[in-house]
Amino acid sequence: MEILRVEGVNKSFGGLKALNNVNFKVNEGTVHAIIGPNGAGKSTFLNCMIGRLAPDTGTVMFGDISLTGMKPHEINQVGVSRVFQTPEIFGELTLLENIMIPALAKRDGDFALHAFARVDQDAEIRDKAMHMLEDVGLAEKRDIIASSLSRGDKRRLELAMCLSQDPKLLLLDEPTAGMSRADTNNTIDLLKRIGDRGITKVVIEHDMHVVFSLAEKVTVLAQGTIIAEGKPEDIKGDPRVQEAYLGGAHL
Amino acid sequence: MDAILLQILNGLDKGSAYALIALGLTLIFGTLGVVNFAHGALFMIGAFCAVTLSRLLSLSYTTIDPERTDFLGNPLKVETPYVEAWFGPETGAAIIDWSVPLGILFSIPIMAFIGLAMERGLIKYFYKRPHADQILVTFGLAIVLQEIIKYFFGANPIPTPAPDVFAGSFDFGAMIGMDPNVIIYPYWRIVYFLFAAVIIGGVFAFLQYTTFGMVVRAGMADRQTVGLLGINIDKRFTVMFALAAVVAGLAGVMYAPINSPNYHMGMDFLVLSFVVVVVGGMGSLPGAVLAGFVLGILESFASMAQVVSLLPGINQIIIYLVAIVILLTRPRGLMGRKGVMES
Amino acid sequence: MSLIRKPLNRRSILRAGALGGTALAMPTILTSRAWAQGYLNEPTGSTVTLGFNVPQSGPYADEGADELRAYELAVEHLNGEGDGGMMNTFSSKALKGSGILGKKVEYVTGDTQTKSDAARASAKSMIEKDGAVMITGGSSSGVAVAVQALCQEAGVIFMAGLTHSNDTTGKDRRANGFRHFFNSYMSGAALAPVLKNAYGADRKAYHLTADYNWGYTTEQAVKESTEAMGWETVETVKTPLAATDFSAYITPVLQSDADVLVLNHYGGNMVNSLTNAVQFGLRDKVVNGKNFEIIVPLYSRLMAKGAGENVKGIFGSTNWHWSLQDEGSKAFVQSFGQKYGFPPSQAAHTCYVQALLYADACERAGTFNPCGVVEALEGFEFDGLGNGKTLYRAEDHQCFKDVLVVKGKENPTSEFDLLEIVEVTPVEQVTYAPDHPQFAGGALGTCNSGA
Amino acid sequence: MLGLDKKDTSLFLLVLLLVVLAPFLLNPFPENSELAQFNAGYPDLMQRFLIFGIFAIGFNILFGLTGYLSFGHAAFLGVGSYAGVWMMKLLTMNVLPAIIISVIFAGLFSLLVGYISLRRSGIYFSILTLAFAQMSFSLAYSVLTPITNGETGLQLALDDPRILGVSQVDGSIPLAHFFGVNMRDSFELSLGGWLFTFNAGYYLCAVVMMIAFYIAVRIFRSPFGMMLRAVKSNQQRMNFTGLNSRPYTLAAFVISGMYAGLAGGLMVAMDPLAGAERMQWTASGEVVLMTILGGAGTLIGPVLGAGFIKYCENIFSKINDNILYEWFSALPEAVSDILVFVIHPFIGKGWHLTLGIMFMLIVIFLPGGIMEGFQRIGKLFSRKKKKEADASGATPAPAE
Repeated sequence: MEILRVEGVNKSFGGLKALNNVNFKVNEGTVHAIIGPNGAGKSTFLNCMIGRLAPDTGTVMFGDISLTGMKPHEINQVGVSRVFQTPEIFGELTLLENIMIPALAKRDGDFALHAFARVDQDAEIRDKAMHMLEDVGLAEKRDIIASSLSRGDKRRLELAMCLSQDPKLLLLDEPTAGMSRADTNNTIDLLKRIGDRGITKVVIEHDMHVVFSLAEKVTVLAQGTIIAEGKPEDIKGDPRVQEAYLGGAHL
Repeated sequence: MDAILLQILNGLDKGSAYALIALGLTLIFGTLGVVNFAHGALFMIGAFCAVTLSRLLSLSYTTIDPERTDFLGNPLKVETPYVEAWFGPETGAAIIDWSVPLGILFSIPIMAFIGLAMERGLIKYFYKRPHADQILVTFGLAIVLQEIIKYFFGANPIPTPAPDVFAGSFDFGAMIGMDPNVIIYPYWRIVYFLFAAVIIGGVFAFLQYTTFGMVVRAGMADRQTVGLLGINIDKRFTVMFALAAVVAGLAGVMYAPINSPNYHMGMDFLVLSFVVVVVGGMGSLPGAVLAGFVLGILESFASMAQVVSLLPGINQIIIYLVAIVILLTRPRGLMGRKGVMES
Repeated sequence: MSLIRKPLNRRSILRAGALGGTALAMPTILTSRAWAQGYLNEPTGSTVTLGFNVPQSGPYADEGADELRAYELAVEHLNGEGDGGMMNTFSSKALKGSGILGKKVEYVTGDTQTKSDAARASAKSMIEKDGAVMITGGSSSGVAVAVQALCQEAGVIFMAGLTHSNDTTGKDRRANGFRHFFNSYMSGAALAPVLKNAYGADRKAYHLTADYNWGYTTEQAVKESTEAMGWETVETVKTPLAATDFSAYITPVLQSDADVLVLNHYGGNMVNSLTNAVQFGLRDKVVNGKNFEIIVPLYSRLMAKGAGENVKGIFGSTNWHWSLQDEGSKAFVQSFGQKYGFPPSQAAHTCYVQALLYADACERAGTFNPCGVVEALEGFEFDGLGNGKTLYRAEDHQCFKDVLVVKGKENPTSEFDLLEIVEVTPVEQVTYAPDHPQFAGGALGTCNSGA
Repeated sequence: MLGLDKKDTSLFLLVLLLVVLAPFLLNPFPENSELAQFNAGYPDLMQRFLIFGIFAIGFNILFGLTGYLSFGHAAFLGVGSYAGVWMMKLLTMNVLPAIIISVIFAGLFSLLVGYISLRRSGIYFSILTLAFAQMSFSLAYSVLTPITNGETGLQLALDDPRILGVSQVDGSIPLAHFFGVNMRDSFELSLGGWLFTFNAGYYLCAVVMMIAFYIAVRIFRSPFGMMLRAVKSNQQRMNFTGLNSRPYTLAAFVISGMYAGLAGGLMVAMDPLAGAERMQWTASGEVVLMTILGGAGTLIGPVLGAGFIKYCENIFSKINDNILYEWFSALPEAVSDILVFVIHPFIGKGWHLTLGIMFMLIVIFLPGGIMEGFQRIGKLFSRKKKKEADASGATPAPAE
């Protein structure tokens, strides 16, 4: 079953064509990777999907909901969460609060004037956040300020924030960029574990190690166009892909 | 029609004062990233440079004229300025008469020194602090500066006339080929406008054509990269702060004959010039100048009796109203860049 | 220890405690004594406290400083120090230089900031904290009206300082408030005949008016009195208080066919608008075959100084000027000049006189009780305080006296010698009925002693 | 207690204690001592401390939590004041309806201003709010004089209708009261040389301020408060987390506007006059200063900042040279002359200078405001204690 269907998306910046008639489908419960050389339009593509950029033409359908024209928070409310390339967290807040906020957003909607409730007495949200922190191994740091975390921890925190919303679709923009090998492996494990919860994932990634250990399907983007799509092992051998990657040093 | 032309002239004049102050504010903001609430005070100090110089030139020795009496019935003390004694009465009087233009030379070293002292002594510690802190500390400094001026010069405005040759007005209309006696404009205001144009042009040329200016502009765009090139950008920024102080000071010196300086004239201009800077777009020098003139002209139009009778009170609020409309339609002011001062 | 419920009163209670000679550690026992007090802040010790509430910051700070000098001088004289100043020429001889009612005069000072709120806060602290029994001072009508209302409410006397708006003794008059200074109506009434003599009866006037209460009443007063003698009002334009550059308002004057410009401005507004008007060559202009003229209804020497050369030959009115040659004025100028080295301003004069008048009223009433003071001041006629024979009218607590029409001096001999007196308009010409339309809508109410 | 956790409860009780005992605490000097000049325990100033405290608490909900720096909050205080005085002119001298209507009007006005201004952020937001406030001030001072009484300020008159009350009592305007308790009524307690005043109006302010403070604490600890802090921290993440930041900021803006209105209403309840100057940009700037000086984002800091500024304004401005000479009367004349000469620029008319210098010192040395000062002192003590404990309790670790 398709959960995400992108049809005929075009996007230009001035004279530069960033996306050229992109068609793209993601099946529910799968891990779908998008790869491509630098400047291929991966991030633009992602931004068009989550409402950060408006595509010039084309539609983005999430199930039977059209995401085009929706505001970021509305897109999130229908079940799409996103992990950014540089972690976007609430730096001045504690780890626990960082997780509670998305959990509350999931439960109470995009705005709720709960000015008289007590955050620390909301057992349901608190427990959920605690579990989440335990899941990503940050439980002990729950009361420290998020900006003081290491880069790897910040990524894990951001991932935990997204997961606490039990999204139907999770978009990850280079979730292991700049990580050490050990951290990368941890993250892969983590992502595999959440696979068990049946969350569909779209991963943009440079690191082929990550791609091939996670993805069930890979789409290759070059110069704004999809040049190949298929199972990881098929993609590995595709000459067009190797050409796009300058002789395929990565592969 | 004549009325409209006159109001455009008025607006250009008022606009040049706004533009000069806003230019300095933007220089400081653009280069140093500091919101300087003491900038109005620098303008005010400039005006008081003119006052001080005219006082210095008028320093007098006292003789007693037994023939005449003062208000208490005591013999009258007659004061004669030293310059008149030294250079003869006529030359001496002429020197005193020219104290405002001379004040330009007098103010440059003073303002440059104040600017340097401010940047090295205070502002430099606030580069990394939040804008709110910068506003607060420079606001405190503005209060301190204006109270010091008030302590020495009192609260009342002090008349500081332009040289006699520039006193009064002339028939501007006849000069540009219109009917005589229609557009009469004071000499000094034309001088002020031309002066402002020269200063603004000078600052732009300086930034555009000198190596120093190029480095500073590059620094405005990307401070870190320029720093990596091994150029000591901080030093240059200090100079820019001094330059901004001098620009504000000169604007003040030349403004003294238009409105008699008083200690709170800086605060009177401060809020308006901030509005000007923001309407122009934070960090944009051409924006600041453009907004200065646009708001000056609109303010003048809104003061016309016909307009006021149509919309009572419009002259009181026009600048703010325009600011609101511009900011709502153009999110970053007339020429602002994205991401400046938005968080 | 006991608690007593009563209106606010501070120093008096303390004094009661001190008189009792109670040991520091022992709580004072207050008995029904305090109930016997007739009025708020009754001085029970050997001193009486007056509150001098003047602008010390903001645009009128210099005027406030001059007012304060005058008050200090008045306190000296009341306490029998110095040369006695106007006390020697004052027609009432009740004051003996032994304080007021035998009590030494002390004072507290405060800053009005020329803001109604701040002025009231400052006055309140004088009443509540310092036990002031009278508040005086101020340099703008807004503040005067606001503080006057406060004093009425609290139950102390208010002796207004410099306030020129009709409202102070018009629609906002109060039983506890008194004004010695003249007002907009009087300016108009005094100026009109002089202007007619000087400029003729066929003139077209253009008004620029500061856009607030005082500006409105002054515009109305000058307009009505000049129209009554035949002038035509071409246009009246309101200018914002915050305006510093008046060019946008001056240039339309050039375009109109007006031949007189009336600047209903005060303070910095006046300095700037007059300077701008002269810069734009208005005074060199000839319209309808007549020389263009400028008029400043309310002149102040301190402010005229700010306008420098530009005031020369310009008509206006003023409450008092140091060059007056009557005995009272001479005595005041002498003692003020001796002490401070320069002549007093009209603000200083009116404040000094108000302090003396208050002290005198207390002496004559035999009490500091505001209601007694009100009674003593109402309908009080006096002389020798610089303005000739003067009446404190009972109906509105406004002083009626001669008004000076002045002109900027062409050849000043000193920095103080800026204005020359053109005419002393006799009091009859500036007197009006208490219910004159320009003053209608107010009521004194009854005096409040705060008891 | 009251749904607060332990720490907040003790803070709340501490504030309550301070407020109740303020008449004692603010009058530490005997009445006729030289230092009595520094006593602040008279009703008007104590009321002002609380009223501006409320104003600053409200402002802090917006600025401290969301980081949106409004430069026009004085306008809401002004609008509240005008509404309050009109209520007292038209309806009754009971202050309750006046206060309620003040809050409502200020809330509506802030809804309008906030709805428009919050379309922008950062300095553009600040300038929008400033523009609205300056327009309100200019118009109230001039063309709106029929409604606001312009320069003088809106005040009561003998011929006001007062439908539920009386226009006048024996030729006087009736006093403001709270169900019969006059706001001006005071108890006085004289203890030896000390005099303490307990004013009815002050205690009404105290009750209102404690309620306002309580609500603020609840907001700080609520999910709503957490969301506001999230706005300040990272609005982008907030939006991608499914939260609509606009209604959050608008709600915070309106709440803080209502606090300002409440302060305005209390102001006229204590002293029935509403001056246009209280809407000027300097007044808006004042509350910004109060909040930052005290410590933005802290619960009690803004109240301390408000107290600090109002104390400077009301106490330093009243010291004159005469008083200085009295203080130094015991010293030789030459010494006292020099001392007076040195101190003179900072007192009386120079109080602005003192305030300006204090601002600078606090901002330079205590970026977190007065609260940071307290924390540092607190840390100093705890460190000392720890050191002592270390010195006395710890046995030297044996070297290996």
